Amino acid sequence: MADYLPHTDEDVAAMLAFLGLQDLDELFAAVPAAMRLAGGLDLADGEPEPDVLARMDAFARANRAADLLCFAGAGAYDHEVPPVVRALAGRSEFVTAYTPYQPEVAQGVLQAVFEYQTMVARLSGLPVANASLYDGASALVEAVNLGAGASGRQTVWVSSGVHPHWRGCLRTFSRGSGHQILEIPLAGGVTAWPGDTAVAPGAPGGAAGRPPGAAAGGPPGVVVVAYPNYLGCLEDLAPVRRLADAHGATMVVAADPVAAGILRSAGEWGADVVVGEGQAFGTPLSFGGPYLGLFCCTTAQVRRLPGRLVGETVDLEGRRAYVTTLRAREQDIRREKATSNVCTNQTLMAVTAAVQLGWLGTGGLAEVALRCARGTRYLRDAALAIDGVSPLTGSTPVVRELALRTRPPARTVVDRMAAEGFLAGVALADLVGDDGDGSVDADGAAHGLLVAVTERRTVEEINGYLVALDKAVRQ
Amino acid sequence: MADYLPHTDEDVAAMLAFLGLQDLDELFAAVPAAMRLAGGLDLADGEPEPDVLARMDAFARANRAADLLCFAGAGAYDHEVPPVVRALAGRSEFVTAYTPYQPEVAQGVLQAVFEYQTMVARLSGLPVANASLYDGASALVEAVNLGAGASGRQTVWVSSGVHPHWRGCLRTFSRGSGHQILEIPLAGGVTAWPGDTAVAPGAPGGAAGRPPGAAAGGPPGVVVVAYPNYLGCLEDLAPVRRLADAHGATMVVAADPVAAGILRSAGEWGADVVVGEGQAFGTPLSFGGPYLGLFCCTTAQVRRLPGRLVGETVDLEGRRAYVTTLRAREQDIRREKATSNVCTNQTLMAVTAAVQLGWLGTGGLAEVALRCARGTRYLRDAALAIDGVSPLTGSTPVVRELALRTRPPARTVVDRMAAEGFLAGVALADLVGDDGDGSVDADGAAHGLLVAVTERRTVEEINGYLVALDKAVRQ
Amino acid sequence: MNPNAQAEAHAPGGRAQSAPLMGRAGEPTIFELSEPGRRSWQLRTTGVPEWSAEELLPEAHRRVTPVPLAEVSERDLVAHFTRLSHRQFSVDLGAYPLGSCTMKYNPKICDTVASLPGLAGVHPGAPASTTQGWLALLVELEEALCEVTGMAAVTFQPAAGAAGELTGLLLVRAYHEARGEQRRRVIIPDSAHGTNPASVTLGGYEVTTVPSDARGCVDAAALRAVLDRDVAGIMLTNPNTLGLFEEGIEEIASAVHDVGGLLYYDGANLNAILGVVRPGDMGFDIVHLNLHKTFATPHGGGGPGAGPVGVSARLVDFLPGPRPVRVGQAAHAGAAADGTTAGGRYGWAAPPRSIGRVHSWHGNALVLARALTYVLVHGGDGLRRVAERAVLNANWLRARLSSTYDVPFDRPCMHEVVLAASTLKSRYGLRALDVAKRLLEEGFHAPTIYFPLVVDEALMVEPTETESLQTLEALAEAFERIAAGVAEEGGIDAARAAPRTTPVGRVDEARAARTLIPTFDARGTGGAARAG
Amino acid sequence: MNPNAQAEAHAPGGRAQSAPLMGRAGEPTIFELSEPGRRSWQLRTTGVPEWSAEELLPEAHRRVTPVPLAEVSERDLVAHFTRLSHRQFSVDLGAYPLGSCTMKYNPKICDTVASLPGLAGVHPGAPASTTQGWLALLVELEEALCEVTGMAAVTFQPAAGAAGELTGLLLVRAYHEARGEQRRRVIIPDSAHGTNPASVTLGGYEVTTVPSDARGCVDAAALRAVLDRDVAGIMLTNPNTLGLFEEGIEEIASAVHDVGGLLYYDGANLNAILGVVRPGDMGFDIVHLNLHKTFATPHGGGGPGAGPVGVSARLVDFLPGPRPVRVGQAAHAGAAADGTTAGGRYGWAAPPRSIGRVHSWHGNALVLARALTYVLVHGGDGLRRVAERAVLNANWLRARLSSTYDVPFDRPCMHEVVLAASTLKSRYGLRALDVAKRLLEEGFHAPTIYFPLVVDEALMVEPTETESLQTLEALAEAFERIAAGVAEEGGIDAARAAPRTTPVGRVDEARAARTLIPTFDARGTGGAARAG
Ligand SMILES: Cc1ncc(COP(=O)(O)O)c(C=O)c1O
Ligand SMILES: Cc1ncc(COP(=O)(O)O)c(C=O)c1O
Repeated sequence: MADYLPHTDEDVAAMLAFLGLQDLDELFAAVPAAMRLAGGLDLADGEPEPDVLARMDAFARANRAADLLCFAGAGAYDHEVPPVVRALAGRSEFVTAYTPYQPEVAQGVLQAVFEYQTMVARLSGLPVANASLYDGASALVEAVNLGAGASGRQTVWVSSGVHPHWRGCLRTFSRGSGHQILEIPLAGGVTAWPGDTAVAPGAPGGAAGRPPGAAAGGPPGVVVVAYPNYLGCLEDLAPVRRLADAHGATMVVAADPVAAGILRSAGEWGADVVVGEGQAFGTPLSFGGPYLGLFCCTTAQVRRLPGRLVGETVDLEGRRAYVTTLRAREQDIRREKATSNVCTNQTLMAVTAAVQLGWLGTGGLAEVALRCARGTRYLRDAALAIDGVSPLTGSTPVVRELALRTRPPARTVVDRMAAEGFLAGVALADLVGDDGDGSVDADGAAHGLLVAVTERRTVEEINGYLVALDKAVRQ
Repeated sequence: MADYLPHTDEDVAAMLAFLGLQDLDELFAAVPAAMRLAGGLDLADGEPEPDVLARMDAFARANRAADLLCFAGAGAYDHEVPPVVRALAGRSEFVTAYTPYQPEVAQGVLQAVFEYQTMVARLSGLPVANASLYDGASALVEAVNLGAGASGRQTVWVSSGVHPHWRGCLRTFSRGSGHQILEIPLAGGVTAWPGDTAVAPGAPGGAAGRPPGAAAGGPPGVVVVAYPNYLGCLEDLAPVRRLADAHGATMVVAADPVAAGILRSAGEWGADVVVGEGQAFGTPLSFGGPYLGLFCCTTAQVRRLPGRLVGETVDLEGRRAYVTTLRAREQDIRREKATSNVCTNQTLMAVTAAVQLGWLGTGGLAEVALRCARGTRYLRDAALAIDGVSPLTGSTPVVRELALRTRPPARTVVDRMAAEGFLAGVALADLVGDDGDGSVDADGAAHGLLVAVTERRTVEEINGYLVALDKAVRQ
Repeated sequence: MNPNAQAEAHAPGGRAQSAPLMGRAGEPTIFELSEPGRRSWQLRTTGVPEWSAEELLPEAHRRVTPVPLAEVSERDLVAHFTRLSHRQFSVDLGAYPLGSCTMKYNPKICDTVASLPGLAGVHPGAPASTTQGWLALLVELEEALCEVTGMAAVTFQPAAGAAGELTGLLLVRAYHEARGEQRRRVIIPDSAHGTNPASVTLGGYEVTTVPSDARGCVDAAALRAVLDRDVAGIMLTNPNTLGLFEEGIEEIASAVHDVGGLLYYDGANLNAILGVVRPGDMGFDIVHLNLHKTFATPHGGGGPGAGPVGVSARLVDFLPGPRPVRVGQAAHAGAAADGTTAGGRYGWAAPPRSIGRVHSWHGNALVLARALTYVLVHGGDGLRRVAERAVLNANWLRARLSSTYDVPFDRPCMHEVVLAASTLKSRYGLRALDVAKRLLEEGFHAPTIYFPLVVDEALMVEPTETESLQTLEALAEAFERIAAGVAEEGGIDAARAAPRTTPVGRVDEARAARTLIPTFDARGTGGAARAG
Repeated sequence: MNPNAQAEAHAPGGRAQSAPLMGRAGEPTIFELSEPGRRSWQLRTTGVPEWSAEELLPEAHRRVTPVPLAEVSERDLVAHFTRLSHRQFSVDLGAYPLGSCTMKYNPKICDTVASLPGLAGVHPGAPASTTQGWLALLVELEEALCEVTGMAAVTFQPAAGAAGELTGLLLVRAYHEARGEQRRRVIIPDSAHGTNPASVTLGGYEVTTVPSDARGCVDAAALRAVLDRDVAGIMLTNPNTLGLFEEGIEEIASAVHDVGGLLYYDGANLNAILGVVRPGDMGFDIVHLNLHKTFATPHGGGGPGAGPVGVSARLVDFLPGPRPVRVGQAAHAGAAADGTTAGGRYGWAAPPRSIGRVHSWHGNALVLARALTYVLVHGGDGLRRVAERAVLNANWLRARLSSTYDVPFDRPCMHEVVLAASTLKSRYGLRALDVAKRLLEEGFHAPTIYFPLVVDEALMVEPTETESLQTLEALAEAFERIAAGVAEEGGIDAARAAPRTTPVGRVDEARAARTLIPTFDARGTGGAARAG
């Protein structure tokens, strides 16, 4: 029997005596007897830590994926996380603290989050960032809620270039919020916005010819686009801003925060809200979580901002201090009037991102982005020379990720390359399903392979990948 | 170019200007030009951290020993080090502090060492422990220095049951100190002390019949014995105390601190000085270092104590505080009159030991010792049933380690068992050389295998070991 | 010159002069420590051709000036965040009796588990054949949580309790809709946590609040009065936020079920009843767990958590997907596999009538690995001990402090006790807030204050099972000292000036909201300004 | 009741009430936090038969009562040591300009390296065929250190600088003895570190001290006066402990060599000359390095360090053994292999005339792995930058502070500068000790004080290269504030009362020595008593 409980038998006896109780069961007198669990939980008895560690290690060893050289992306990237970032973000004061409800003893977390907010706001080109949401998808859901609230309209036009899982979440949550989600298809890797002449001159319904009908909810209150989109393509955001302006809609950009290191900022493109997945900043791949939802907006929208916000203030003696602010937006005060239900969020990942961005600094972030783009270009040029590999998105410029079409089904390619030691990428069918969606058709889903090259991949690794890819598509 | 230097080019320029210098070379004007390194160091240019980490990782992966199930001991043991101990002892405040010269800002290290001293003193049965020495061997060297100083005589009788490497260090340093080191041989695994009637009734020279001659320096000023000795055997310490009393010598016991959890304490046996290797308390095997020299003595000898000592005191307001004390023993004050030259020691390992002993507590230490003894007994009983394996030390009781005689040379057995995934133990020839020494003869050196079983070894692992051993001795 | 004033003086490269360890010096922001040209980053040598941005990107997309971040040396980075950590209270430093938050000890072994490369280094989009360890781990955890809650299946996607609530409400909706029913209302007690009504609203339902009765439980009559076939369900936590067990839970359950509604269990307080009674056995249909509370995964200063949702058999088909399953069970759990299951005993399966995804991937996986570790170390026997000791500790504090503070519902509590400062307030003007700030001075974290809303000047104290009797005694003495102190000459002024020994003194929260400074760039602009 | 007083009140289970973060509360010892029956430990389930101690051990050897240690829960263990860590200054918290100690930033990557299981998990007695990685690592480090020092070979056994010194002196002895010479004296300058004379004594030599001249260097005439054929060697550090380069090193070297003596280089100050000039090129025969200084391995609150010793060609055969070698070189380095070299490119070899072992095993191996990491990240170019910046920083401080403090030898310094408070002392009574304590209040660690002994009221300041110009400015301002403050009304009293913002105030060192309390058990006994 091993646990973390300090109570000796004597302690328990003394405490029961103090309470005038005979035994521990009496503590649960209020629980109707019939309901109580008779024989205890049907779980094995506790095991000592070293045995448990061995078991957990066995799970870990059973994950072959951890040993594969990672060329997968799709929103989760194998970026450098240096020992210094792990050491600092792992300090137990950050790890074992609660939400900073008592600012006098929580300046550490509060200041780190304040710095995080500043960094993320600078990245986005917008003036306000919150203290984190669960992940990119939840940030997008919140952005749509904000946008619909701001515009007063529930119709949401979402580019199919937005990550399929994020669109899935939007659909799921729209069941509660009542938003009308319209997914705008891609053509050649970029969104075919309906009615935007700059996109599809002369065609009222846009290039894809599938205009959202009037039945679908009328003019959009929110327009959502990804930059770059999930296939890695760089879309022109000017038409999106025009669309939003034309309809008085909120423009939401789901931006890749690493690519932002070399791309024009979403704020500059005119975004009202910028969301993103912050995993790339110091958080390991982690089988998908905990990750970090980035969320930025304009000052005008700050009172609709979901989640926590840290602001600077002073203490009674006038010393600089930080505190969570605009608490009225949160649920603990106005309850059903809250802008969102988020309470526990991903603060530790935000602190981690602050440390990682502190480590990268101005030059490092640009360098990481540039190196990703270089690796992607290098791999793309060579891959397209392979017989059996073609581009899935034409010649649209890509930045840190690209979609290839492989002659065999992409899932087969992934399996074959796993045997060679590579995580080849993500098969599009795993993201969009076998039938495809507005981003790719069924053939694209079956043969589309999404490949990401981060700054960690050496030319030897990429060359090895190309050899294995060549083999996998020929087989 | 990557390093940890904060200086921007502008900083350097401004600082040089402030100093009225033209360039950095001028800083070294005092260095005779002819002596200066012309082309710079003939070392490769710096590499970025991730590249270096990959190189260091390659070294690590080249150590097959790390993957072998460890049955080796010989003073370095594979004990449980739980995550909590690593987390606490690894806190950067402990790791990146210097020697606590300014007690007002070093109470953390000072109190931890004070607690360590208390724990180690309790273990040894003596009232004073210092704040660590380099390792077991250096602690022994210091103990002999103390003993010789206390007795005023330089002749040192050392049981050959003391770890061969430690005896080697004693010999090395005796060249400086001028001590006469006499190694007393073992018989049947225990020391054959000369002239002790309880050991060898009637025989003036003791059982081994090799009395240290008068030429060897006369009566001992220091007597050294190991408990258990390096072959795992439990020696009777009463005759050693009698010897020491008879000659007015200092009795030094090199005690295994884990076995101390179930053994009569060296203090109870009458030791004047107790030394030991503290690696077992929270420090990994580490290819032999950094380890931890334990050192305890009587109050009477405290002013001869080598190394650092922390004492309790108060601050100006009367609050409890800790400080390094009796500094006059150290070199920074009396210099050539210092009791030893130790300055930097192994404080972090002492802090680690305090955490580990805090984690073990009264019950845990006893349990670890008991489990080691059980595993040793279990392995011994089964191993001796194997054809080709016999005891090297007869039926002398052993506690946490035992010496077997294997039919093939022990080095061969170790090599064969490594191929099966076991670190079978330490071949005695690797400790004492091919010719043997006072502890084992040449045959014992060639065929002696020292095996340790810690509390981490399961019965399945031991059974696997026995199967492999059986195979290795038959082959 | 006071050290903090120096920190205020913005100089490039900052004033990196050391430690809050020493007194109450401020810490500059990393932006103030920054000097152009300094760097920490080091990246791999890759050998990839060094094309310029111009060669790689069309001009319209190219950033003209780099994102302005801080530029510091690694040494300053380390010192900055280490100093910040010294300005932060945490469980590892001392008792944290924050009610409703279950700030128990977070075992260090879980940090080790969460950093195993075989777990932390796995891409979430890797094929199932290469992630068998993760899938097996999740299936094992699901089975354990089913046993603990009495539910039939669990989804791991929700990233926190509130996400679990909303997921649960969407399950409620899907369930009713599948039966062709459109219900509009969800009932919650007035003592409920704020996330409950917020989730109800986001779930597209209207909130109907029921009051608490004199014993601190749901007022049964009031509940019956609002129950009808428009009610989709009720959300309860039991023990409730007053730390009291809802004794009438059986009747509540049958009343709600009678009108066709579902019962949702807010698992924030599950710590009180682990191994004693299960939500499923109380009649609940849906349960969320806060693994960061009951299962000791650390809160991380506000997150991450994990809010898995368990459901009874009739709701399994609606769960979010894909879900990790044993391959033999895939058919049972839903046919349309999302992702390959080839080459392994575990795979993914989408429930047939799934509400869809509620997370970018599979949930907060590393938090889940921590939770399984916790479950395995404790086992069935240990989890029950957890509840017993948690309840014992809370009752000891209740009994000890009931003569000093008000105990609005003075009967045996479960894992937490809600005290109140109402008498101290009316007598001396001492508010719950002042008690909280004084406790900080005493070296303890404060309890939760002003919650639940139904208690005036509430002090919600949850000691948790990992605090020792001695710590409880020390905490009780601190509470008593605070009450005694306010009765002394000048006592109330001292209390209002508290805390005076913390890294900063009492913080002006109103000013933060009035003049919003959400970023370093908004400083001196009189509030948030549009940044570059 | 003041929080510290509570800590003083010994109660079983202690008063675990939180954090020194809050004000200046004391921390009880772990023995006061202990309560019988509590535990943290958890050990593997082994299945080994559970024989009792009685069955395993003869009675005479059996312990009757268990060793009394503390008994605490893991939660209290964590809180205790975390709180202790908050009572400890460290490089990671701020500037640590402790002269002679080279408290530079310790890169975090080295912690990662030192905890690689493939390095940390290797038994030192494992056969060489299974430790090829370690052997290769050591050989690579040896080659790098040979290049840095200009030596022919290096032994890694010495665990710290002082151990290196003694090893070096035994090499000196072995060298002379091999030539049939018995020399008795070793020369050291009066500015030398205390370990030098102590090592000389332990090495069996007599110390002959030579004075420093007016420029802070070895007085050449005085040196010549004591040189004769009885001199075994001289120990020097260059730059010396005054931070000054011994300009006459060439003459010193030839003078000592002329009488057949050897030159020993105390490497504590090597940081100043990395890549600029090498001890070997200055004429030294033996060099120890303090890897914990120059090569940034952390000091650990007093250790571990590593003190490898490099020697010139004529001393290689005397080095301690066995030594890691490339297998092809084994013959060259010494024939008698100790340990097997089978199955690998690296092995062990004992030098033919080895002085023997100076360590239980192979030295502080994990410290060595850290040092190699540091060398590889910096490379040849980076090591030179280290020296340049270290010297630049020290000179900047010297120039800046020379108008406020005495600079006994006011000429360009190397990596550290020795200031003095002599004028402030004679004018206001401000001692070096007071300056040190005031600096603690200012948030900096103090410099080394009262060393070297040849300077009155010495303040030995070594900023190191990892501190930024801004930190130097802040440090200089603090020094200046201290000097200005003492000139004010009441200034000297305030200085003598310093530090007032640290975890404890000025500590009574004299009392500690007078009434020795070296263990918790000696408390209240009026000093150390014989424990059970
Ligand atoms: C009673 C109760 N319900 C729900 C929640 C929300 O859980 P989470 O913060 O994990 O989203 C909390 C958290 O504080 C709570 O205490
Ligand atoms: C000049 C000098 N020599 C020698 C030493 C001794 O080195 P170590 O402490 O590593 O034994 C020191 C350490 O402070 C030193 O500064």
